[in-house]
Amino acid sequence: MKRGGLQNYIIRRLLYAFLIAFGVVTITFILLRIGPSSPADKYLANMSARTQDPAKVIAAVEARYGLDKPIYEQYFNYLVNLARGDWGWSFSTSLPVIELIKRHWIYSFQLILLSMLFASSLGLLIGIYSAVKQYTKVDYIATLFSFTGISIPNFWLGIMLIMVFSVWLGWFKTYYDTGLPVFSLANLKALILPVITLGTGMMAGHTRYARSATLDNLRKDFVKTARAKGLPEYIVIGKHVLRNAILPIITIIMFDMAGVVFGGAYLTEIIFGIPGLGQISFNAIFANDYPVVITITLIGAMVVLLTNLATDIVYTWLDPRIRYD
Amino acid sequence: MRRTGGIFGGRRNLIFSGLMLVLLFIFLLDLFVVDRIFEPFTYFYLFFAPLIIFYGVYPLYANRRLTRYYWDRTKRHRLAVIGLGFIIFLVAVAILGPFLTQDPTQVDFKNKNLPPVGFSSEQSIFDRNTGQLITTETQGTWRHPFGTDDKGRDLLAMLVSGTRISLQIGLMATLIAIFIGLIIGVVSAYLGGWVDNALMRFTDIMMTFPFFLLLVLIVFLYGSSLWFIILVIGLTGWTGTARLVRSETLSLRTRDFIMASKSLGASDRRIVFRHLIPNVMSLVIVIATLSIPGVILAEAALSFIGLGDPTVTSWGLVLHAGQRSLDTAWWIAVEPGIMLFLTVLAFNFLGDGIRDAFDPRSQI
Amino acid sequence: MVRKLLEVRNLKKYYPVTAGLLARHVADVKAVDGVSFFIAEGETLGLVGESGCGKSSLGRTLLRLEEPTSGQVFYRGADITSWNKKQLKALRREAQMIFQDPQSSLDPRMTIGDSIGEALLIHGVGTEKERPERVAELLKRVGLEPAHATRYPHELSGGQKQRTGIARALAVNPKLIVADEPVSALDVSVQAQILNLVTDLQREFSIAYLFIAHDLAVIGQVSSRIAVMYLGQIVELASRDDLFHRPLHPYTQALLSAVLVPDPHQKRKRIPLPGEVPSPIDPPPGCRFHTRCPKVMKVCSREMPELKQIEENHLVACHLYD
Amino acid sequence: MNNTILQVSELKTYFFTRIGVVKAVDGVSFGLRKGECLCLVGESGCGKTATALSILRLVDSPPGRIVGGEIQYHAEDLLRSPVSRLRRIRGNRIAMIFQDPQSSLNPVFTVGDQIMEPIRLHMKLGRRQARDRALHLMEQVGIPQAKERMKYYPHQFSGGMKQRVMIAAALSCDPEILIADEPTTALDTTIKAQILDIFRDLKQKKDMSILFITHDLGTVAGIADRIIVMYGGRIAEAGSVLDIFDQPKHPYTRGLLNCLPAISERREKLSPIPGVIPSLIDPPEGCIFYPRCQQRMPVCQQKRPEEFVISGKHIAACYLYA
Repeated sequence: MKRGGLQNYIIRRLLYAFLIAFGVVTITFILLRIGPSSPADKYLANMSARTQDPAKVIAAVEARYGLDKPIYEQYFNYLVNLARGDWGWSFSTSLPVIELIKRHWIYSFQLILLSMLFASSLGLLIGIYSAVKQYTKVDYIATLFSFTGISIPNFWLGIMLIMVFSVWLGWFKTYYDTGLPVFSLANLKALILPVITLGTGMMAGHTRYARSATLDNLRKDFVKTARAKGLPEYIVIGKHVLRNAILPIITIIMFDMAGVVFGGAYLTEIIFGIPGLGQISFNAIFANDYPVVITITLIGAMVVLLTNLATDIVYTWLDPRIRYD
Repeated sequence: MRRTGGIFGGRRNLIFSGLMLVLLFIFLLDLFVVDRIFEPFTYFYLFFAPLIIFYGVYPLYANRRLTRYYWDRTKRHRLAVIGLGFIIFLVAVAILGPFLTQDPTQVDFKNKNLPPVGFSSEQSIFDRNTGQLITTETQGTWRHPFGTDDKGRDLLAMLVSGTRISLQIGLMATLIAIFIGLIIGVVSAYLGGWVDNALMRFTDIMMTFPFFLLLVLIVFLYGSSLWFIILVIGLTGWTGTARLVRSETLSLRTRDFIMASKSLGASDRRIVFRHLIPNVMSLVIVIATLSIPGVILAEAALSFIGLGDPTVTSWGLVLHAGQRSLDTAWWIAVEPGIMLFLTVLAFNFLGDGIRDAFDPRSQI
Repeated sequence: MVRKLLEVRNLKKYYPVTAGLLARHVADVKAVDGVSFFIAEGETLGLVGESGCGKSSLGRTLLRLEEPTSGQVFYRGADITSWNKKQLKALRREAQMIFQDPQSSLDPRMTIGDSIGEALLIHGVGTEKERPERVAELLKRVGLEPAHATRYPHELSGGQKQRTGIARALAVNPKLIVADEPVSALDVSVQAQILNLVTDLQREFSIAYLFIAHDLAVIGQVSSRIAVMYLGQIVELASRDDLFHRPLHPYTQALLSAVLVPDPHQKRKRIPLPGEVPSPIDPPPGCRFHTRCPKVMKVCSREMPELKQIEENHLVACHLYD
Repeated sequence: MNNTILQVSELKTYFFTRIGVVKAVDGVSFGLRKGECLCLVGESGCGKTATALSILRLVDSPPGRIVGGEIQYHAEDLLRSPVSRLRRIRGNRIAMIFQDPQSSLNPVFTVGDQIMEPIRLHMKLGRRQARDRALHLMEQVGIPQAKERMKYYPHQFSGGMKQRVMIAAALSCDPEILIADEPTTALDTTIKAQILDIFRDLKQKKDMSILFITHDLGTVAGIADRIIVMYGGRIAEAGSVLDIFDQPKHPYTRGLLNCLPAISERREKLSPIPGVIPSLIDPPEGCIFYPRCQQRMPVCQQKRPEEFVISGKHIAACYLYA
C-alpha cells in the first residue's frame, strides 16, 4: 500500500478519536450538571464541619466554579479547562488535581504493566499449547483452569491471598509499602500478590482467547498446505497459525484494558493499599472530592481511547488485507 | 406445520399489548393517584415476566422439535449441565431460602464470630470481671451451620439473602441491557445510513468509558440504592450487545432466506420480527447468560468497596465486613466469595455450552 | 407473435463504493450496465456468465428485490420500476425466486412447513385450516413427504432443501420464476433430479423461468433461449441451438470452447482467452470485451457495440457484425 | 513392467465423531504408475478427499484416523514411517494442491514467500537462489510480471492466479507425484480450462504422476489416463478412461454418466439416480449403492461385493459381473 494511504488513515483515526474524546467529556459534563446534588453541595458536604454559613459557601463555590453562569458558558469553560490541563482543585488533599495525578499515576502504571505482562505471556503460552493439544488431558486441565480464573472474583482472590500468605504464613506484608521505589527489585516482592490478584482473571481470559483463535486457524486449509509442504510442526504453528491468530488476540488484549484492567486495578489497589489512581479515586469518593473522581474516570476513558487507536494502527500494520482507504 | 393458532390463538402480540396497557394504567395510577400500589421491583417483574413468557418460553414450547435439538446439543457439555443444575439450585434458594432461614439482620453479640459447623476457632474475649483477655475455643454449631459474623448475625441467612439479591441484580440489569442492546443493534443494522452512524458513534463513546469506573462515578454522583444500581448497570451495559447484535443482523441480512422472504412479499415488520429477531435471539441468549456473572460481580465489587446499597445484605457487603476480620474469623470473607465464585462459574459453564450448541460450525 | 411476460429495457444496477468515515461516494460497481431483453410466457430464458458478471444482480433487480439504478422493467406491459409497495406485493404473487444455496435460503428457525406456508400467510391465501393442506400438496408435488412439514432445515439434505425452496416459490402459483444458480451447490446425481423437477413444473403450470447459471450444459438442458453476459452487459442472445452450434460473439465462442465435455473422444480446439475479467468498478471503454478479444479491431476500444438482431432470434453485441 | 510408484492397499480412514464412526474410506486399493494421471471421481462424501489426505497423513486428527491399510511408496510404507521421514517426502517427493486457492494460501504472507518455503526447506537453497527459482516457477505456470507479483499478498490475486501460485508452490521441488484435490472446482469455466492446460503440460513435459481428484466428469475426460469411481467410501469401478466412458459397468457409473446434461444435444429428460447420498455412519452390510440401484439383486444386500475383473485393468465392485 501507498505510504500516503497509511498517513491519511492515521490522521482519520486521530480525528475520530478526537470526536470520541469530545463525546466522552460531554457525557461527564452532563452527568455532573443533571445530578441531584450540585458540585457545590458535594463541596459543602465536605466542608460542612468548618463552615458557619452554608449559603455563603455555596455562593462562593458557585462563583468560583462559574456555576452562576449560563450552562453553555459553563460547558465551554469546562472544555477549555480540561484542554489546558486545569483539572480543578482537590478538596480533600488541597492540591491541584493534576498534581495529585502526577504523584500517583506511576503506581497504577506499574501494577497494570506487570500484570499485563504476566497475564498475556502466560495466558498466550497456555492457550496456544492447549489448542495444539486439543482433546488431550492438558487441554482439559487448561480449560478448567481458565474457567476458574475467569470466574474467580479478583477482589476476593486478593483477600484470600492476603489471608493465606500474609496473615497465616506471614510471607508478605499485608499492606503495600509506599516507601519502596517504583520499579525496583524490592518492590517486585511487594507486588507479587497484587499482580497475581489482577493478573489471574486476565490470564484466564487470554488463555481462552488464544486457544480459540489458535483453534480457528488450525483447521484452515493453509495449515494443511503448510503441512503438505513438509514444514515441521513448529514452523506450521509458529509461523502460519500464530501470525493469523495473533490479530484477534491483540484486539482482545487491548479491549481488556477497558473492562478488566481498570475495574480490576481499582479494586486491587484498594485491597492492597497501593496508592495508585484507583486508591486516590476511592479516597476521593468518601471525601466527596468530585474533581478527582471525574478526572480519574476521564483519564481511564482516554487511556482506553488511545489503546483502541494504537490497536487499530497495529492491526493495519499486521494484516496486509486491510486497506487504509 | 405449526398451528399458527397455538395456545394464544395467533393473537400473541395482541394479548401481550393488552397486558402491557393494563400495566401502564396501573403504573400511571400509582404515579399520580394512589401511592405505592406495587414496589418498583414488582413493576419490573410485571413487565419482563410476560415478555419472557410470550417471546422467550412460548416459542420454545411451540418449536419443541427445535428446542429439543438445541437441548440435546447443550446436553453434550457436561459442565453446562452442571452449571444449569447449580443455577436452578440457586434460584430455589433465592425463592424459598428466606422462609427457611433466620432474619439475616438479627444481631446477637453473644454468638458473634462463631465458626461454621465442624470448625473451631480461638476467640479472645475481654473479661469484664478480671479486665483480662481470655482466649477460648469456640465450636461451630448447627444453629449457625455457616457460622456468624462479628455482630453475631447468621451467615447462612446472609448468604441466602445475598443469593436473592445477586440473582435479582444479575437478571434484571442484564434484561435491561440486553433489551436496549437488541433494539439499538437491530435498528442500527436494519435502518443503516445516518441512524446507524449516530447510534454506533454513541456506542463507541459509551464503550470508551471503563465500565467499572463509570459505574463508580454515577453511583457516587447519584446515590446507591439497589434499584438505582440495577438501572445504571442496565443503562450502561448494553454497548457490547448492541455491537454484536448489529453485526449479526448485518450478516443475517445478506442471507438468502431474508431475500426469499422479501420476494414472497413480506413486509419489513415481518422480516424483522419473524426472521431477524428470532435468528438473533440465539446470540442474545448467549450474551445474556455470559453477562449475568459480570453484572453480579460488578454489584459485589461496588458493595465491597462500600458503594453498594447499605440496606440490603448482599454477598459483597458480607465480604466487605469479612475483610476486617481475616485473622479472627476467616469464614466471613471466605463464604460469600465461594458463593460468588460458584455462581459466576455456573453461568460461565452454561453460557459456553449454549454458545457451542448454537454454533452451527461446532461439531458436537 | 410471442406474448412478452417480462421485458427489461436498458436496466442498470450500480452499487456505490464508499470510503472514509463520512462514507464518501467514490465510485460505482457497475454490476448491471444497460441490459435489455424479454421473457415470453411459459418459456425459459437461460442467463449464463462467469462469476462477477452481474447475472445474480440482474435477477434480483428485475424483481425489484434490489432497486434499479435506471432503466425499465415491464411486467405484462406495466413498468414495475415505478410501482409502490402495495403494487409490488401483488407482483410477488406472480414472480418468484429460487436461490443458489439451499442452506442459507431457508430460515433455520422455521419448520419447512412454515417456510412454505409463509407465502400463503403473507398473501392471505386460504384459511388457517386450508393452508396446511396446501403445504402438504406442495411438498408432494416437489417430491417430499407431507411429514417433512414439521422438520427443520438442518434435518434435510441439500437436495431436499432445494426442493423446499422450489415449493416455497410455487406456493403462490407464480407465472415467472427467477432461478439463481439453483443446482450449482448440488451433487450431479441430485442436480439431475432438480433439473427434471424444474422442467416438469414448467409444463404443468406454464411458468416462465429466468434460469441463471454458470454451467452451459445445465443452461442448455432447461432453456429455449440463452443470453450470455459479460461484465454487466449481454453480449449475445439466441435460441439454444443457435447459440451452442453457431455462436457469433468471440466471448461466447471462447466460453463454449472452454466447456469440458464428458467425452474423451471429443478433442476440440480451445480458444484461449488472455488475461482476466476487468473490474466492474472501472470497466474498459468501448466494447467491454476488447481487452481480451482475439478478434479485436480498432473501433472496439472506442465505441460500445449495441445488442443488434443479426438473424431471426439471434442478437449479438459485436462490431464484427456491423 | 511394474512401474507402479505408489501402491495404496486396503486403506481405511474413519472419522470418530460424537454421532458415530464415519467410515469415509473403507478398504480402498489402487496403484499410481509413473507418468500417468489417475482420477478419483465421485460425489461429495464418497471419500475421495479423505483418500488423498491419507496418503500424506494429513487427515485432521482428531476426529480422523487411518485405521488400516498400507501405502507403499518406493519400498516404504508411508503409514508406518516416522513423521520426520514423512516430512522429507511431503512437498518434496509428493506435493499436494487443495480445492480452494483462497483459503489454501496464508493471507498474511506474500505469495513469493509461500512459494519459496518448500524450496528453502527441501532444496536447502539460499534466499536469493530460492527467489530465482520461485520466479522461474511463477513464469512457468503463467503468472505475468512475476517479479513484481512475488511481493503481492494473496488477496491481490484473482482466483485463477491464486491456483497458479498453489501449483507453482507444489511444483517447486520437482515432485514425483502431484496430488490435486479438486483444483478446478472453485474456478470459472474459462479459467478452469487454463488450469487444466497446465496439468496436461506437466504430465507430458515432466513425466509427473498425478492423482487428480474431482467430481466433474468433464474435467476427467479431458485429463485422465485411468479413472477410479468412488461411492460411499469404496471403489465402485476402475479402469482406463475409455473403459469408463465407453463401457461403464457399475450401475452407479452408468447412472452418473446418464444424469449429465450435454451441450451437443438436449435430452428430453435427464435420468437421475433416485434417492440420496448415503450416510457413512453404520453403512449397510452389503453393497452401499443397494438402496439407489436399478439392477439390485438379493445377494447385494447380504455381502459387500468384491472387485470383479471385467477385462484387463477394468474392474467393478458389483455382483452383476461375478
